[in-house]
Amino acid sequence: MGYDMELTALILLPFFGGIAALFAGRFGRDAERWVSIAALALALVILILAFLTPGDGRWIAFERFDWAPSLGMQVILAMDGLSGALLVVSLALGIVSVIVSWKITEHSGLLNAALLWTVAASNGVFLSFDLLVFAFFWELMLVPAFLLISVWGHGDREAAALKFLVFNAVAGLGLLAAVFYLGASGEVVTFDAFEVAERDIPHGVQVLLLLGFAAAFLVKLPVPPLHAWLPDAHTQAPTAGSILLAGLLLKTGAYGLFRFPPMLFPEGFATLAPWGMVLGAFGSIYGALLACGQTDAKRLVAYTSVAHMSIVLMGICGGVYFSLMGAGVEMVAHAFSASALFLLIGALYDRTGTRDLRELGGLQQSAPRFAAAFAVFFSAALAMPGTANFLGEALVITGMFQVNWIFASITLISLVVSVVYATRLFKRVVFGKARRSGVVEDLTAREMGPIVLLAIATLLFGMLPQLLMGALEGAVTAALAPVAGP
Amino acid sequence: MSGLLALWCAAVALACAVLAVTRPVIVHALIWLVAALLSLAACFFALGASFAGAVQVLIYAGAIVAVFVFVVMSVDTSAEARGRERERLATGWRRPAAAVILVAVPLVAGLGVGGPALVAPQGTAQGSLGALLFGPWALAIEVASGLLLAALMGARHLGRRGAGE
Amino acid sequence: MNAATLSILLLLSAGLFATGFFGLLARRAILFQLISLELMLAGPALGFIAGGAYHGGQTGQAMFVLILILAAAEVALGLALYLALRRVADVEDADTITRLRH
Amino acid sequence: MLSPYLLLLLVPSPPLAAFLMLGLDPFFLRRRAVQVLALLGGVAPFFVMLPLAAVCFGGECHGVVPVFTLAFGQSEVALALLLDPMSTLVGLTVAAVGAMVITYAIDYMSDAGVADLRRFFALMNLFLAAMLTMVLAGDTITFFFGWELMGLCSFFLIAYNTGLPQAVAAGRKAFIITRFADAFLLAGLLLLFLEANSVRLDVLIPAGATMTEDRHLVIALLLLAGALGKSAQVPFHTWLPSAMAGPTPVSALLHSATMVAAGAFMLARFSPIVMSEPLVQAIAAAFGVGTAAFGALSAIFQTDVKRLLAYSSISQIGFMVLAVGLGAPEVAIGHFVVHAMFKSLLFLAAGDITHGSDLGTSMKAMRGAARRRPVAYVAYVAGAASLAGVPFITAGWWSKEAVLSAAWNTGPFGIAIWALAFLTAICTAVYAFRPVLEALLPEPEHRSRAPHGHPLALNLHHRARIGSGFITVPLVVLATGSMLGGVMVAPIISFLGAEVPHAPHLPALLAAMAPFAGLIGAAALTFVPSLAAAVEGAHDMRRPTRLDHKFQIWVIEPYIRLIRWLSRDRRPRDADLDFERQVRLIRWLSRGARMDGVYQALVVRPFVNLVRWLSGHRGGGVDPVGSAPVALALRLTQAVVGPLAHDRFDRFWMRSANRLVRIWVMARAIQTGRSRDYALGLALGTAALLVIAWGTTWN
Repeated sequence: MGYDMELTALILLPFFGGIAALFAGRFGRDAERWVSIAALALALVILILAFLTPGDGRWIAFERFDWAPSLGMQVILAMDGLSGALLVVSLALGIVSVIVSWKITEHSGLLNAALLWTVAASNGVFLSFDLLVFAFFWELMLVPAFLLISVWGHGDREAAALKFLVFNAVAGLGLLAAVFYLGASGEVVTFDAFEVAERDIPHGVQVLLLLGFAAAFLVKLPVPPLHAWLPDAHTQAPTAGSILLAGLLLKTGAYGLFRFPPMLFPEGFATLAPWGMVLGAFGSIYGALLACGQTDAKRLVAYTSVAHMSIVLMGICGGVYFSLMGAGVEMVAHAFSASALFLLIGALYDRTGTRDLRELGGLQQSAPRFAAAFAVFFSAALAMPGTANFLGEALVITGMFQVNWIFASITLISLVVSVVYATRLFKRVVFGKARRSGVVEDLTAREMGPIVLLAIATLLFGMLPQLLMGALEGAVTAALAPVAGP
Repeated sequence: MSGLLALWCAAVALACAVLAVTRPVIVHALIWLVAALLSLAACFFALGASFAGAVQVLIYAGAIVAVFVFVVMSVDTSAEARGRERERLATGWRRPAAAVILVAVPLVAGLGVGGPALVAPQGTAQGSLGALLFGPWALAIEVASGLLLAALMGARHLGRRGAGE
Repeated sequence: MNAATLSILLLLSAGLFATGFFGLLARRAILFQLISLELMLAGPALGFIAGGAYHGGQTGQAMFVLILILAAAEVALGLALYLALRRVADVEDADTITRLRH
Repeated sequence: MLSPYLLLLLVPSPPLAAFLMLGLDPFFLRRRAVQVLALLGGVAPFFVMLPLAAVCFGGECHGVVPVFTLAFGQSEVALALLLDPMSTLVGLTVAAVGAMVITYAIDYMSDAGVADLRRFFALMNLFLAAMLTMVLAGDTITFFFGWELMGLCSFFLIAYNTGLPQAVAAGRKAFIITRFADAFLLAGLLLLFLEANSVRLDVLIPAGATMTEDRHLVIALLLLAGALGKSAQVPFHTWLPSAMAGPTPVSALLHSATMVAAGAFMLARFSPIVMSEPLVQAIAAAFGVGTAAFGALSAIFQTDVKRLLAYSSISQIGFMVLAVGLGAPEVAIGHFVVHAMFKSLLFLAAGDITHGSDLGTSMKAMRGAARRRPVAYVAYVAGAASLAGVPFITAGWWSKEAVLSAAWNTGPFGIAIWALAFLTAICTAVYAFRPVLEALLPEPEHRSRAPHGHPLALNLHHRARIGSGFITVPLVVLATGSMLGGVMVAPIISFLGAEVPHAPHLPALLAAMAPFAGLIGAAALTFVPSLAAAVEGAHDMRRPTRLDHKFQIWVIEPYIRLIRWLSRDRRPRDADLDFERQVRLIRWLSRGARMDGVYQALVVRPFVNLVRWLSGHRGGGVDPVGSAPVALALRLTQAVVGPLAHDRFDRFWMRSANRLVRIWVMARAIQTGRSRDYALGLALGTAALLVIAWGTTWN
């Protein structure tokens, strides 16, 4: 494949779009928003074109150019189905988040810039195969997200933003240390993941390095007991921030875990994978239980994210075809369904000024469209067959049955508990009588747009899973090969 | 003979000076200052420095003191002002006196005890003062004139009505 | 003129200087301080003249001329300052002018 | 040429389309349009099923319509719809019952607001589509899809009266319990998939049946557990009576013919797997007959018609599970078909009779039915007769007789089961006829506002307005089916490829007598005032009046003797204690063996406590695991950074700086701003210089 710039464009377009949005506000009303949407839509078009051009088997697109060759630094961007799917998610959610924050006028240029930079950085994470560049994007992601929470958040936003930053930055150090070791330990200094993967690293070192990588990934995922930043960040973040957090940032953790440990440290991964499954199993139950106990709707959804991402962790660590495929599907599905729930709760908060489940209610009577939207994503949250979430979880359970039936049973239990919290959320928000909120205005056309988009995505991938699973096939077999191989 | 006269005149000047700095009334102090300066002029004449003596009389006792007199005319000379001056002097003389002694003792002692052996006198003055001043000392004179000019301008500036207001 | 006379003259000139110095330190009225300054200048003048007479050169008188110029400049400026102070702040006590401190 | 089986795709499509039109709110619809759409969606599947059934009865009854194929990994997952005798029969039944119920609901729900109407019919249609999909599914994924979708719809439909907390709670309860059972089913299906490497039923079931490993037992047990939960069998039965908080058509569709019966259908569908494991078979039979007996006993003492019918459903589906357990899934399907007809008929008729009553769906609301709603009453009598199994003229007798005969023919254990089932049949007749007889009683005098009105009465609609055809036609059709459907039972069973079991004459005769014995019992419970009061009183947790003497001797006395014998009680008899025991028994039975309380104590309370503990109530910390690393980090900071916080270097520098400041302050005192003081300083400096000069140069 020739030297193309499409992958670079996928990172740079949102980035420069963000800079443009920063200043676009003075050229007209809503100009910064239209600029943002245009940049993301253009990137989406480029991405789709990249999908349509034939790749070279494993990779849909591949780019490599030198940056500082003497230091072994180069830019390697590669996209396969997994990254491609996540890029679609990130660009789509970027557009959604811009639309969702349409009415925020405070520093709106910077807001749109922060949204776009988050998208740009996570795109970088999804594409980079030079470990140093990967780590660079990994840390870069924190900055706009921190801004999003601390500037436009609610309540105790500074504390939440700081918690988010401290957790992720400290964990990122593990990644950075491991990357530096990997880069410097060979005969030639290189951070090329493909070259590093060829090396024979002693087993003990592999385990240590994997722990460094895992620290960053597990905190971002997040899996209990490292999840404490997530509920606060989600609760205090603005709606757009929550959407990007749930849809993108968590996925970068899962993506990293999916991609790098099996590729770089196959033996070490095999050693640690059972512990990962234990963590995941614990987290899936723990997150679900805590979700049952929340009174803040956003916190509830945040804890369901913990539970679902724990299932993803379990799937990745399961290391068999079904569980890996399930983890991949669940990642994408959760990005859509959780963002949609955050969007809905955010819209409700805009109308009523509260997210307290004890004060909400009666949506069914006052806002039937709102209730219907809630019903769709409520079904997704509890993994109703027909939604992509079910597909993901069922595949993980299938894989778990191949690995160890105890983990499968625990996942099934978390499925049952998911009904408890989902119906609780639904009961408190949609059913009953309006306690404090009064009559709630129904969803507007601008809010319906993203919701319909997300609903279609959730149901489409649930009903026609071949679309998604075909794309993930390559990444899954690649993650499978080192573990299963000789 | 001339030496004794010079000594006498110098001693009188010192006495007048002491009186000048201790009078509570400014006019008295000024008179004693004039007396001291005139005694010094006499001393200079006795020492054979007639130019210096003449200049001393003209400029010091004449011009400078005249200026003083102009200024003194505006000074408050009431009884209470006099009393205040006397009281100030009565209460605050010890520390200055101690300081002066501190300065004077090494000065005098340095002059008197173990001083350099004095070169033998070489008779009366030789050569002309004018040749000296406008020859080798021309630069010093120029500097001094610059100083005078500066002082003149400063005085003019300060004396301008409304300068400081 | 012998060395003893010179020594005594020098002592007297030192006395003049010290007297002026004493006056400068002890008096608070600015005019008295100016008078004291005149005396302080007169002391060295005597010393120079005496030295010049003893050594028999013109340099003593030359130095006296310089001192004289200095004294004239000083008096001109001092009195101008005194008048300015009187006019602006009605000050005649040197101790009340302490703005240097700040 | 297109295969006729492609029509299968059209079976669930109309209700699905109706759901999309009604539910997704793409455009504004008037009330009449909503009703027309709902009716079209609800009735169309039946007319699509008819030609398919014709093809099937014609003999070509094995069609698979692949929908699409998923390739992942080494496995291929082919989604398909399947037409075989079982799916044809059940599909036809479901489509027919669904059509009837939706027709009935058009009138029944006509008072609801347009938005609520849309929601109601959208969900009803979705439910119907889900059930049809499940029935016609040719693979486990489609099967489970329909299965779960039904659970979801049941949640929304039971909680249809969203303002009513108990309706919402009932919906949640139903959803959570069925989801719990579904987890078993899902596990079973996934394991089956891993075993057979296929999801197609026609591949998977034979493959599953030939497995001879331990896994087989596990899978069979998992499937059984899933079926028990969905079918509200003991011990999962508690959600069904509560679910009666939903509107009557919902109960008629979900909780008589379709959703709860889906468990029995699933067992029949997977019977090759379940039946090849004798242990599972025995367990199924035991649970089936136990549930049947328990449900019948509980139903007897109900004072609410809908709850009575709910327990009746539990009991009847117990018969179906029993049939599967006895190795006769075809008989179970036969009973399924018949039960679907008469149970929905009973619900619909009872709903029509009690509609608009201040007493809600209480038994008392049945009074005067013969006069007020003669058609509905006659229909109810027909349904009740079928439920009780009046011989020859009702369909219920034929199918129940088949079940009983199958039990009798199984062997010595079978006879025990038969005996239990026979007693159950008597109880069934008792509760079946109770509302019928209650209706003969005169109406209560003042029907205006009962102070303790049924809570459901809050949301009552008044008399139907649309035209009674929408109510009458379903009632008449279903009543006809319930009576004459009996002639179909034998053909159905043989169509499914089995022999109709025949018992010897004696048990058959006994079974035929059961309805009449039950009728006497029902009459006693209805017309003997003291007994009626006892049932009423026990239910209301009040102390009952003294029971009738005969009833005392024949029913209560043996029970008390049994209790005394079991508890080794040798003390003299105490009349008050005996009463207490009687009341307790009735109360226990009328509340479904208090399983709710057991769940509350064993599952709900600990779960809630755990959750509350984890969320920071009850002495726990908020999110203990999540806050542990934070607390650890803080502790670490205190231990390591704390001492360093008082930095010694820093302290040194600060002290020096302070000292400097102090020196500066002192030095500043010298600076008075007075020229005299500076002169003094000059003097001192000069003095010092002179002293130095004296000490150096001049020496």
